[in-house]
Amino acid sequence: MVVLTSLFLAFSAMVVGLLFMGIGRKVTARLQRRYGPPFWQSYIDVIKCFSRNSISHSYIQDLGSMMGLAGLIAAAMFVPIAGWLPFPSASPIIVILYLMPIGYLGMAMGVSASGNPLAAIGIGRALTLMLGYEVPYAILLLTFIASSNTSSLAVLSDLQTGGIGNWFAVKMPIGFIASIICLQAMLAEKPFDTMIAPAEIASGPMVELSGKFLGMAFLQHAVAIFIETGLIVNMYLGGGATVLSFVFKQFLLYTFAMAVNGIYGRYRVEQAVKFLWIFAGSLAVIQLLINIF
Amino acid sequence: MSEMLTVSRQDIMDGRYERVLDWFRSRSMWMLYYCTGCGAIELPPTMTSRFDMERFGIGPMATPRQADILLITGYISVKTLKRVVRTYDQMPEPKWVVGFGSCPINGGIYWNSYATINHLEKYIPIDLSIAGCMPRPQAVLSGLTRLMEQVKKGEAVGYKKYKMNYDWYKKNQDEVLYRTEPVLGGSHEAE
Amino acid sequence: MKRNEIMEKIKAGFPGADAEPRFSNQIHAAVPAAQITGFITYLKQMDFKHLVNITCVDWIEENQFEVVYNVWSYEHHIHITVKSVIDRTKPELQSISSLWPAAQVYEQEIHEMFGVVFLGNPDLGPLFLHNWLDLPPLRKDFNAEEYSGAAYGFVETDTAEATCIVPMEEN
Amino acid sequence: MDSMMAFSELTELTRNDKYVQYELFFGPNFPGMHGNFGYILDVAGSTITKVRPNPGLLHRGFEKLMEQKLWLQNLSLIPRICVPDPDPNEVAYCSAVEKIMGIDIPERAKFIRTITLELSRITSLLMGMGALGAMMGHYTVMYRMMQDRDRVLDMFEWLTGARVYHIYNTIGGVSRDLPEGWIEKTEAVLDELEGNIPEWDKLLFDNPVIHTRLTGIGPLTEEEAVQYGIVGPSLRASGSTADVRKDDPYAAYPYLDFEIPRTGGGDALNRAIQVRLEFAESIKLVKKALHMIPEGDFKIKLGNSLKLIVPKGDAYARVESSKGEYGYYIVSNGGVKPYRVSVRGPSLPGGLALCHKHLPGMLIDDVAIWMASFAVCPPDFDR
Amino acid sequence: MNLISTGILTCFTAGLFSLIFLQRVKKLQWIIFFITALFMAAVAYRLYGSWQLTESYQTGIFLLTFHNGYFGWIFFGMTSIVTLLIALFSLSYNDKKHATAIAPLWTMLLGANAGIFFAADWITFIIAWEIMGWTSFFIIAHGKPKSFKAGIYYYSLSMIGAVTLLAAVFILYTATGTMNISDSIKALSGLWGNRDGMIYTVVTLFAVTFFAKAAIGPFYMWPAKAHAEAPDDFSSFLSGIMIKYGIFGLLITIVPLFRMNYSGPVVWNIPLALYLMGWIGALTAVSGTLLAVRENDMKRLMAFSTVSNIGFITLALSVNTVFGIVAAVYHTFNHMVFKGTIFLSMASVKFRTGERDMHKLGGIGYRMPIAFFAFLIGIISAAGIPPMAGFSSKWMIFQSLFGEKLLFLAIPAFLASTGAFLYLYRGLHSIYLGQLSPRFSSIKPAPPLQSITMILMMLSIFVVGAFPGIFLTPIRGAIAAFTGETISAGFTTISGVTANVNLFMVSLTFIGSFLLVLFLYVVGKKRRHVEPLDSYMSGEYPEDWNMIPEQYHYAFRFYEPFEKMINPTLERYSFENWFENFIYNTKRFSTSLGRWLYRQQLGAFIVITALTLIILTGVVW
Repeated sequence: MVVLTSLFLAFSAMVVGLLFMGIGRKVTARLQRRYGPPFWQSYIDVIKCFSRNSISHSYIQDLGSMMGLAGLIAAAMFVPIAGWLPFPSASPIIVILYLMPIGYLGMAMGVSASGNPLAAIGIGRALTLMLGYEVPYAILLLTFIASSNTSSLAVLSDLQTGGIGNWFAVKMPIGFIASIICLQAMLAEKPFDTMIAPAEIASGPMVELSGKFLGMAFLQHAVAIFIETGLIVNMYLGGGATVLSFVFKQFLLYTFAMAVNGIYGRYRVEQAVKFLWIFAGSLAVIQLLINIF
Repeated sequence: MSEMLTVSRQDIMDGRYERVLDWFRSRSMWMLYYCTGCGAIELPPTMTSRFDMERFGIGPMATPRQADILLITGYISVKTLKRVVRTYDQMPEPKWVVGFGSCPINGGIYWNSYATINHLEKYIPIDLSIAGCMPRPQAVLSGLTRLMEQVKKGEAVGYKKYKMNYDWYKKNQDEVLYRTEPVLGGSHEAE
Repeated sequence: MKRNEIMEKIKAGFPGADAEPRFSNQIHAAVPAAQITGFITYLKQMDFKHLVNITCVDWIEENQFEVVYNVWSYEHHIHITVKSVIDRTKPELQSISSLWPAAQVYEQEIHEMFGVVFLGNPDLGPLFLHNWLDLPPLRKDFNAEEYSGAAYGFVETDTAEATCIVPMEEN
Repeated sequence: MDSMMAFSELTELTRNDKYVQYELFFGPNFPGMHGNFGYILDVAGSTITKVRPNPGLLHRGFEKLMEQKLWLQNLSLIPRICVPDPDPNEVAYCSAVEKIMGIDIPERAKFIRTITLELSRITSLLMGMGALGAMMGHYTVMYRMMQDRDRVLDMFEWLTGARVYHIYNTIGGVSRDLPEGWIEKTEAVLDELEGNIPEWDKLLFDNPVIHTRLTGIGPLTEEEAVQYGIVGPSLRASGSTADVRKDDPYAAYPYLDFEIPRTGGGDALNRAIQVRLEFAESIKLVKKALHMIPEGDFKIKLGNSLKLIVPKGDAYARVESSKGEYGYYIVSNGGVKPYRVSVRGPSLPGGLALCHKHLPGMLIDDVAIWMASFAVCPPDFDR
Repeated sequence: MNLISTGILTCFTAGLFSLIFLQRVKKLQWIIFFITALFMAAVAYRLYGSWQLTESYQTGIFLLTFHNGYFGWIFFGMTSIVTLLIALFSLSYNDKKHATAIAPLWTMLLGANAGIFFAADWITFIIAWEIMGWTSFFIIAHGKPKSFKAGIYYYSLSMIGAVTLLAAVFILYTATGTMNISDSIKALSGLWGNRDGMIYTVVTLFAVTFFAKAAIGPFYMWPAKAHAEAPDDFSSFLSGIMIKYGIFGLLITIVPLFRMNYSGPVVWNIPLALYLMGWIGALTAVSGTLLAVRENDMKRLMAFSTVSNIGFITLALSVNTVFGIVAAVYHTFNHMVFKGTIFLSMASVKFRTGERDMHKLGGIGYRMPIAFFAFLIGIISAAGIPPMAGFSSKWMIFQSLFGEKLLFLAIPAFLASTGAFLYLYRGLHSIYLGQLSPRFSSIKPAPPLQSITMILMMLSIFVVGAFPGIFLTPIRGAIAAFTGETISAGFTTISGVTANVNLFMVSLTFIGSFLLVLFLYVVGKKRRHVEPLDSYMSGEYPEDWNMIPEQYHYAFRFYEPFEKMINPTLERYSFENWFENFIYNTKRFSTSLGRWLYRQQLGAFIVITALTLIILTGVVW
């Protein structure tokens, strides 16, 4: 039973993430005064990717790609959806924050094994950016420990039940703003999309991915969207009473991120890290000080 | 050209299982972002807000590994041909080539230029040619939708043709790219 | 400075240079090949700081190459076309690549297209052409049409023959 | 190993240890590359140490092709030299030939030429600004600018019958008169373009991210710019006021009152803003010119075009294109075909000469921006 | 049965024997070393349970006492197992081409190792400490000029430590009148409130000693130099085990001192001094991370990583709760294993290639899969990513901080922890992935013995990652014996203040997810293998541009943008220059001495110095 529910969650995370991606493309298209692709385009893309032959440079690339998606799926198992989890766990934020890197590490390993320096540059940038957003994000985590003495997502979302007034987004608006900035960087949307930057490093990590490896990268991104928005929804937006409202909140967050994505250029990576540390970091520290004293 | 293998199109068409996947392939075609020639100037309008290619699921991709379509946008100089061949070889299958404008068909306005090749068909297989100089965005879109139809039916088999007749193509490529003696005989030493 | 003042200065500095005005704001100057570097340097000192381009004309009947330098002055708004004639059988000329960085590229191109050797240019390697073994292509005795036909196949060739696959309809 | 090493130390290191650097193939098949052109970059870390340009991928032998065609036939070839901005080619070719022939074209033709030149300039500037945005990942502005560009292309299509290759200017004038209602419609289109400028400002030119990104990229003083042969908006962004339209007037520019916008500073941000100001100025200029078109002939009769003979002689004519001075040096030996046509594209100094100065020491992040900010357009030096 | 002293004596005898008689038969020296390590592991096994065992010997004027406490034993047991594995590795590593002459000294070092953990009185501790210092100095120096420089650096710091240790013990003895370690600390803690100044002096002196050994705070520079120059197999011992002596020292002195009868100023419920130590630890962690990010030499990189991890451990120690101590010890052990694995893997690579600069390597993973996987598992653990062992200890360290609400200390810890991904990935990419150089295209995989060692260590990381109880249960026991308190934890669950995690479940989830992805992988269309150089180059051919595969490998200055950002800060607050001057002066003093020394037989010299020091110590009393 646990296996079935886990599988269900894994697939729904992919499905929801891909749906968001599709709608995100539509949103971007509308910003650009275009009609845009149909919202199910991402599903077609992924299936197509798996239907193509792929090119691998070594067995490590295969392994890395698999590890990449597996890490993210494993992380998704710890995100409560409207209070529901595939198997009982305390869903601590740190575990999620540290399980996602195994995905990224896997992906990084896979693309490194392709031997293209552009991919390695992209990963280098992604990791640098990660340093940029993980620190403010960790401070945000500390704000919850300071105020509620818990780092469990499930407990946090429980704490916010009973109306918008209980949401941490309302109670800790400064932290919420910082988290939105971090979300933008976590999703690697502009102005923080320096790691894929096609004009500079020709899509960075994706440069050598083909066929099913690219499909896995897409799925990984889809699951990452699901987790990252899910984290914020659980942390600040009350978690949602039903699955539908949960996904709706995630959707709002993602749409907002895509809208911001549409109207900015991209930073260089050190500019991005500075921005994150200075703005998101100081906002988070202010929130922490407020919560402690 | 007589050395080329002759098989009927139906023999190399996709099977039933593949045909299901062909539908997905036809609805999501990523093209390579390679402006080989001046035809590339009509691609931005086709991609961007006015004509919006993405509604057909066609979008630009950065590297040959990710791309399904190789667009040959216009004339090909010999120097470019070398890059195009490598790019084509690097693309995973299935892959399709769209010749853009008159130049890849027969050299177009540059038919008598010393630097551009005249028949691209001799070097890599073309699945679809869009005539015109340059083809308007509408023509490009109509051409690409036509390619989608072909892919959906499993008729766009250029890559299989290339694989089966690789030696023939390779010979033609080498003839142009790795020339060892002058074409017109009158050799000239610069120094 | 007006155009006639510039003309006078040119004549004063280089009596061998044959300078005459033309159009509304241009000067045409023919300079012996040996003096070309000095002449261009002289012009540059006279505020002709913009090198428009360097090009070459193949006068095959006279058995000459004519190397043409176009310079322009942002100060005086005057264009000078400097021409220098060299022997076609022994095409050698002093380079002016030390005066303008772009001159290096222009000279490299002329070398590739005509076979003119610029003495003192650091890089005269291939620039535009791929694996070129024939005559330099812009020479008048190079026949591009013939080359194209021989190298890439004539346009009249029936392209349908290249198709290996029997069309769908016939099956 | 100390990471704060100066650039000179880095180059020293790369000489001693060949494994320190790696090759980055920036082009030809690269999204950050404009057109079919390549830089082969030697990179250590993220800093470029050496650059090797790889031109010629777009080489078609134009100068040879033109020698094989009649004077008027060549008009169909020349717009193809620089695709984003074709009209300056036509006008420069025609005026060079007219100079040799010693003819003056009618006033009306001059104005129509000016209008086509400026409209072409507008399309090219829109493309350039959009490309600059796209190089920084700002696709929205690029997509929308392309849409605006298409509106101008529609006007071209109405006027000349083609979107891109107009083949409209001809020796002795223009090939057709303005169609009925074209002027009014063009004005409406220009009004719309002008109305969009605040949006571009918000999205691109006042965007803090873009400012952070562009500041300090490819700094160039006026002397350096002149020395390298940089022309057009890039030269003017370094503080110069040089503009062919003012300095060596042609077509109807002497009759028109317009200003050359001037910025100083000479980095990528200044160049971007210069382009933006010139774009606005061009729109104003066309609007003025549309009102001033005089009545009269649009072309001189030159007899049978297949038998057109240009007297012996040579001439250089220049035109200010969106990227700067575009010049044709034409030699005629009195025949039915040109004896020699040499094209001076504005991108060669930037793309093939200045790159040796600017790119070493630059981060790989900024190469695409550098190229876009100098509007390097490979076809005009590959030819 | 006097197991402890037998063990220690065996080590010294075997060491001396192989030093004097087996100089020419290097292989035999290593076999003796391995056998000694095996013997010590057996001793550890036999000692388990006999917690009342005390052995004392009256030698001359000293009373040497060893006591088998649970706390000392667990350290000894752990180090013995890791040493045994390293010794197994060394057997294979020191073949004809790579053999170094360090085996006899290392054998003696094993005795010192046991001496430090089992010492019951200060004199024994000091003697063991000194022998450890001297032997390791000669191992690091191992007769190469460059190594000698690093050795001098290390030795200078050791000397500072030795002096402060002597001074601290002297004051301690005068204040408390007992030489027994635990008694004296207990007695000292009784003086809280009366003689705070004296206690703080002792604490500072101890802190300098142990900080210097563990490379905490201002002493962060030595591991990079020493690890880089030490023999490759010894590096893993140095990083895995020797650096932990400092932690052990802190655990038996400063930590209990502040736990008993403390009445001084407190910040956030912990003593001010410990709070300061926490910040030192946190800053060490951060600076270790940032320095590692800049490093291009693989051994130096991992040495800085060690510094960073030691910073974490110090941070956990300073929390002053049992939970924190358990976390610190747990992380110490985890670090022993994963850093040992990483260094062994790198030693394997160096064994085959002879290169240490990362930008000259690349693609080794395609040829040495086991070394690659050892490194991979090692860095996953080091980065604190589940499901490997490192995660649980890092988690516990964070939880200990959360528990005491030391939230500001957690910020640099998070920074260091995330920064670890940067340098660890850099190592993985630059050494094992990317383009394979033709110079190394025909290298063989790691030899069998090396492979076996690495596989064993990998397995242990993986298993401990799923079942943290394997380590945690004995540690909890030892800490309970040491402090009298214990924490609750299951065999698979690690508890936390803010949440609990079932690591077995996490591992299971990951494996399950992996199976799911494997299914997707199998369903997808088949893959085609191509050579690494057949990759996207914008359509160019590498041979057209005279490119060699090494020039398609991005490794040098990997994080240049980030480096540019942090460099001004690092340069401004660098202790290195200060130390350089200090070392320069020390070296001037000792160079003449050192030159003379090097002409002599090493062993004789060690014996003489050790004796001198021992006599000196005696005179001081």
